[in-house]
Amino acid sequence: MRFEFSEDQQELRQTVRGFLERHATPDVVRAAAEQGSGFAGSLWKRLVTEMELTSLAIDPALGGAGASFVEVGIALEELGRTLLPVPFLPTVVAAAALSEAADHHGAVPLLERIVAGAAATIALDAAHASATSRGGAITVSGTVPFVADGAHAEFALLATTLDNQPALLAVELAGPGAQLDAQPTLDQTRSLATLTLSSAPAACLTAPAAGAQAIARARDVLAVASAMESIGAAARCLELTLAYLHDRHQFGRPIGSFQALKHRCADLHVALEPARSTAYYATWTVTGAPDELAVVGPLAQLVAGDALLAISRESIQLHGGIGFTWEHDAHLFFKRAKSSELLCGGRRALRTLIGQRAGIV
Amino acid sequence: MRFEFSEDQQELRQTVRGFLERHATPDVVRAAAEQGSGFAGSLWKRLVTEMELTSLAIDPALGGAGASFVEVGIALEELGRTLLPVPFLPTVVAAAALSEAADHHGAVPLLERIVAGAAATIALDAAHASATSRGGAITVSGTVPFVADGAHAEFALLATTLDNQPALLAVELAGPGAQLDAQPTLDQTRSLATLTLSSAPAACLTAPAAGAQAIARARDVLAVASAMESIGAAARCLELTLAYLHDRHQFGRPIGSFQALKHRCADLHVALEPARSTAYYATWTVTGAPDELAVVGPLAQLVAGDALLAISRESIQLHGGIGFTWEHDAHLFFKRAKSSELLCGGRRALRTLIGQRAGIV
Amino acid sequence: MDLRYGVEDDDFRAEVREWLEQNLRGEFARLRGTGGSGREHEEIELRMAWERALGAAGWIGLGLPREWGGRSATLLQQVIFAEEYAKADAPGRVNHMGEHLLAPTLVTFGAITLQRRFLPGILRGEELWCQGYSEPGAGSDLAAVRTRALLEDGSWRIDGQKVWTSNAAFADWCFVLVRTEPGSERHRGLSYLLVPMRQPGIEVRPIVQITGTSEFSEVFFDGARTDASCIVGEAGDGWRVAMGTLGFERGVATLAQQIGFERELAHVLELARANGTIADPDISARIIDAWIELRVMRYHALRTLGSIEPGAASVSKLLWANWHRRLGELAIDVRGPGATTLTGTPYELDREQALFLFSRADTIYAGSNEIQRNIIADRVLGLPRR
Amino acid sequence: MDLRYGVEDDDFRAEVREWLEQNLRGEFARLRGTGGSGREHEEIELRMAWERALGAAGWIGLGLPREWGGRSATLLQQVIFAEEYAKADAPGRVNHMGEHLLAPTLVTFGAITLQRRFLPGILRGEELWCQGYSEPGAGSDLAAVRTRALLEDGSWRIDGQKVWTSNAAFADWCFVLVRTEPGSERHRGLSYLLVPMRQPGIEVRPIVQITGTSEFSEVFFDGARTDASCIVGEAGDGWRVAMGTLGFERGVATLAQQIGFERELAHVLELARANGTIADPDISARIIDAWIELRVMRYHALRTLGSIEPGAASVSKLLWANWHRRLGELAIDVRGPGATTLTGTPYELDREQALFLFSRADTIYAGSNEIQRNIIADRVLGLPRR
Repeated sequence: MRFEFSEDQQELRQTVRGFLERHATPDVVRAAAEQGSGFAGSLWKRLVTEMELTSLAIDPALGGAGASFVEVGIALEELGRTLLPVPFLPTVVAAAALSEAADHHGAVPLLERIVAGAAATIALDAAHASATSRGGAITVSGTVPFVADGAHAEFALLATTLDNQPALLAVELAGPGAQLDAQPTLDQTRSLATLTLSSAPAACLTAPAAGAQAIARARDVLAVASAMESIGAAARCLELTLAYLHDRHQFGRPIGSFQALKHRCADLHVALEPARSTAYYATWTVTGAPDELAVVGPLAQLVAGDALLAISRESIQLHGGIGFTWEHDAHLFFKRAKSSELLCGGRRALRTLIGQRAGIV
Repeated sequence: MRFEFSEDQQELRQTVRGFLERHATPDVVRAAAEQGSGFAGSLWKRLVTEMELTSLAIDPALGGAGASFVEVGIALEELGRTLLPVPFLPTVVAAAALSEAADHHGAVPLLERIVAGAAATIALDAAHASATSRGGAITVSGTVPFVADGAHAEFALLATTLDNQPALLAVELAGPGAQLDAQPTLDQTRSLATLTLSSAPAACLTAPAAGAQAIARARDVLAVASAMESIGAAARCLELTLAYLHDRHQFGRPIGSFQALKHRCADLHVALEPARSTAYYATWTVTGAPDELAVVGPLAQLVAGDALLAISRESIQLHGGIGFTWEHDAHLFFKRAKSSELLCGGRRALRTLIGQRAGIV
Repeated sequence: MDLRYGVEDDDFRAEVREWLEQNLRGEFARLRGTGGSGREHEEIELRMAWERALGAAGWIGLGLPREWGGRSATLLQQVIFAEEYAKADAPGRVNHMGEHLLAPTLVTFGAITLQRRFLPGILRGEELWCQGYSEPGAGSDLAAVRTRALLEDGSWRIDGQKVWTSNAAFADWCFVLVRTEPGSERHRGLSYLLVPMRQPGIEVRPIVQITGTSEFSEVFFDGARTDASCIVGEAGDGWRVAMGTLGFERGVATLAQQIGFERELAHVLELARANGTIADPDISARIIDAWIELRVMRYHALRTLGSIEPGAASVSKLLWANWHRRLGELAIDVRGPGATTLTGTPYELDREQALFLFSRADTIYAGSNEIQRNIIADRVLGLPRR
Repeated sequence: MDLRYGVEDDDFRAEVREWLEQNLRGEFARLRGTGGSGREHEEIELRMAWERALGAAGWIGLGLPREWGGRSATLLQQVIFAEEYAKADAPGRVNHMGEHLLAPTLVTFGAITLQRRFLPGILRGEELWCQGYSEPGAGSDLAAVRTRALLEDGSWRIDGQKVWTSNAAFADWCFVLVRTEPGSERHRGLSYLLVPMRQPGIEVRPIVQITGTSEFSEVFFDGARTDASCIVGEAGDGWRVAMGTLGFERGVATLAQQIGFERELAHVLELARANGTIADPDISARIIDAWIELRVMRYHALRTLGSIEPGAASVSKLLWANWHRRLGELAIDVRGPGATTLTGTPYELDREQALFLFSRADTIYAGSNEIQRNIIADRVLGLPRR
């Protein structure tokens, strides 16, 4: 048993962090968020082609690096620190789902497209659309809200019903019958779109009896990915806050020397570090202990989300007036925190799910 | 509109406080709690006969002082500060219920007994006993738990059903068919007993159609009384804690000068003072605005209970090791707080009740 | 203790209600619900006209003595006016600073010439004021003020910067705390000046907030001028005057504010019923708690109305700021995932989104939570400073 | 990153489990569930015999090098032993202080003669130890220690008072932090002495706690004596030695403690199901949260196992202390009104009542929450001291 990241994993982190510190600067993030409808396009291209981050965990036979989800988690965490608006999270979750369906018709070419640089998205609430097959041809219809980075993705993995059976489908977003409407977002670093499907052609990625499980598993992987992203954002937000507490002087001393603020920061650290441990543990289970994922995935998402919310909330307060300005980044973290919570259905729903899976309720 | 207490009311408070500071000292309270099965008997006698506190709000025609419930509330608050184990609260709530039933057969002699010095108790959960009438004679049977100060009272007012109709009955505790078993208590300053009734003779204090309302109103008055008692205890507990923070030195300074502790004390003050305002308002509604009582009574009980719990909890923590000893009084307040919460059915039940009465749920 | 309103209070209430009903009509009808915290940018011109209408009818400076043009109204009557005003959903006042902060300051500390010069403009609703206290380096620590003023040729010359100034964009005048003794430190050497806003030496730059709107501004003084007589109290006495300003409110606005809070909470409840989230035990518990706490705030405001005890204002501020911030979180949670997208660009917020974001400022401005706790610990609880 | 146990770990676990199963039998069977936090008074004599049985089988001082009589066990093996021990519900250890605090201190700082003299007694479970650090005036501020010791005629003479000493009533020896340089202040001039408990100069007075039981004692030193050689490290070096003691634990006990926590939580859940309170959304939410947080504590303990980073122990302490205190509140709320009366006199508490009351101490002893937050703020977050 060893919890530490391997040397390779630590090196990966340093490489990604170094690249992002050079290129994903606050100005770049801000410009993409405010002007680019939530998409840092040119930087995304470099992350995908130069850094090859989206193919980290894809089979080497398909051109990927064949790493585990732990490596993907590291990249998610580092990107989370920057709040850079790129479709990394949905793309790697889609890649994970596709990899597990890789023996299935249609998954391999999609993975190859991700390796070649395509972004993908994933929408896992089966209630919004339904599909039917006729003579081997599948079409899907419905209106799917809150599709993450939909406007920048080539295709979507869609949880839905196919002839009344749960199934995971792939739909081309530029194809016939698919229409994407980008939405302005509360959290401008997160791009969302509404996807309207009118008899859009689709490919099924799951066997008839295995759809429900594949959807559930994709959701749990998404939860882990979200946890890692949140941990990165929370850590960065706390660092920025601590730096401000060092710099800002009132009453002739740095405000970080006031004990009431110190104790609150200590509590934030105590929220963050165990959430980090949980998120790391969860990333390991994706590949290392799939049986544990159903509990640990939502659990990691819950506690990482709580940590990010607590830290970003206090960050605004601890910054005082400046933390309430558009110009300062504190609000970006706070908005990311709240929108992450709202989009996962809220803390209560997550808790109930965990309680059910743990056999408590 | 004036919120301040009248001069007479302020004088009453000073008189009661002065008496209790002289006589209800921590040693006296401790001795009664630990040895006297929760009853400071000789001091109770003086409170009743010398101070005439239980007859404050009883009709002058019956020998009482004819004051409003505000005066009773003041006495409750002052007794709450001391945690003195005496049956004051159930007696004055019984007196209030009897006064409202005063035109009814049987209430007047009971009020006269209270004026003469009798203690009474009151048990308002109608689920524990039931009564039947036969030829004008009423008998009641059942097992009633958690009867406050039952062991020291002469008679009990009992919410129950009489021939399947809600009714408020009076039962002689030393009479036939009534058996009291005093229980050892978590909060030793609060005496509790189990009352077992086997066809015990009883008098009905309510008209057939008015029983439910009289019971509900008695409960709301009980809630107000409990709120006032809690406010007194909370205020005293906070005072003791602040005094300790002044006296105790660590790291070469009084620990009360550490800002983290200061801010927590400020939050306790912010919990206490509005709860106090609410409790005062509620005592006024008993006589002054009976229509508001159904909401304000439970509301006052809830927030006063919350304040006492928060303050007594923090009191132990802020005292450090000494606050965890039997010898120090901090735990008496904490145990009082928790047992008050448990006996009223818990904060959630109170909140739901308020939500219903406010028309929210 | 008697918490009933007297007959004269009921009469006064009827008079206020009647006037508001008769006057919030015509073009003023569309002012209902405009302005106020987080929406100061709405309908500025028309709200200025409304302010003049209030002044003409004698509803400004109610509590001031009749000799100053006020009504010598009791504190309870002031509360009644403010409550009825809020119940009518009448617009946010554009001259809160002038009426409630500067006017009583002038009455208490100002020279009679200043009172004669400035009170009528405030009471007629014709001269609007803003406050120049905070600076980039003097927020919680107000005594660190560095904006300086020197008497030159019969007038004050002012240089420096103020920040978090509400309504700076349309105010006519600003009351400013400045350092008039070069080299002085902390509370000493400060003065309280009255400075005209429309002059070349003053530049106002709006601060964009996390809502995307601008409630506050930075105000830059670069050789700004005001007449030598425009000083309240003596030179060097500014700290005492400024602190006096903070003590005048005495709870009137708090009670009126709660009317608006009730309306906001009712809206959240309505929304929770409409979208079914009221069935979520967590949501319903939070709504009931919010309702309970709002009642508690009301009882507490009634008990402390008129209080000049140290810390009373701090308790009140902590209570409402934390309550309102929690209401923002509740509102957004009732909205659910739909709250992650906006109704329009650029950054157009709906009611719950605006409440959620704007209420983050409540615990910061007008004395942060931290400052209020310091005041309570030191001045009410008497905990040792060191 | 690989969180699977190795085959050798599984083998070791099987060995431990087997031994416990074979030995927690006969008269030792009734020790299951006895002792531990809040129940140190239970079955003292038999638990001493059990300690000797553990020693005879080589289960004490697992992590010590073989040359000292240990097993040179890895940290993970120590965790496995502690976990299996907890899973077997084996009794609270009477010599935690000797094994986990003093033994590693002797190995790191002690003279070889002291090691030879004291380690065997600990490893055989024959000599029991208690800790003499806190004093009435030196709690959170340990450097304010005033108990003094002077060398007289070849031995230390000790005068003063210690407090909050666990197991003082039956310990054979005490490791004591004392001031050996008269007039010295704070961290200077302290020494770390080993003092026999059974002597006329020592008086032990139990402290009755809010549970009515006695977990801790006051220890009075009035001319107590110990041999001049019974000092760990140099005279004057006591602070460094005592602080070293605090760093040895490195997370092993934390993981084992969680086994007991799981058992307590399972019991609360069982009770909530039995009495129907699980249907209360508030109770079920709190139970799920407790379950979640316990898992989080486990993952965090695994990640930080063996960590000597400053603050790691503080995070762990804050986590478990707050969790356990909340569990106590949850347990009593699940019990409901019935928890207001006791099962017997004098002050006989049931399981939930004892948990509820005893857990109030968790956030105070062994470094209060406040001290842990200070450590994190200063040493981990690097916030300025002034």
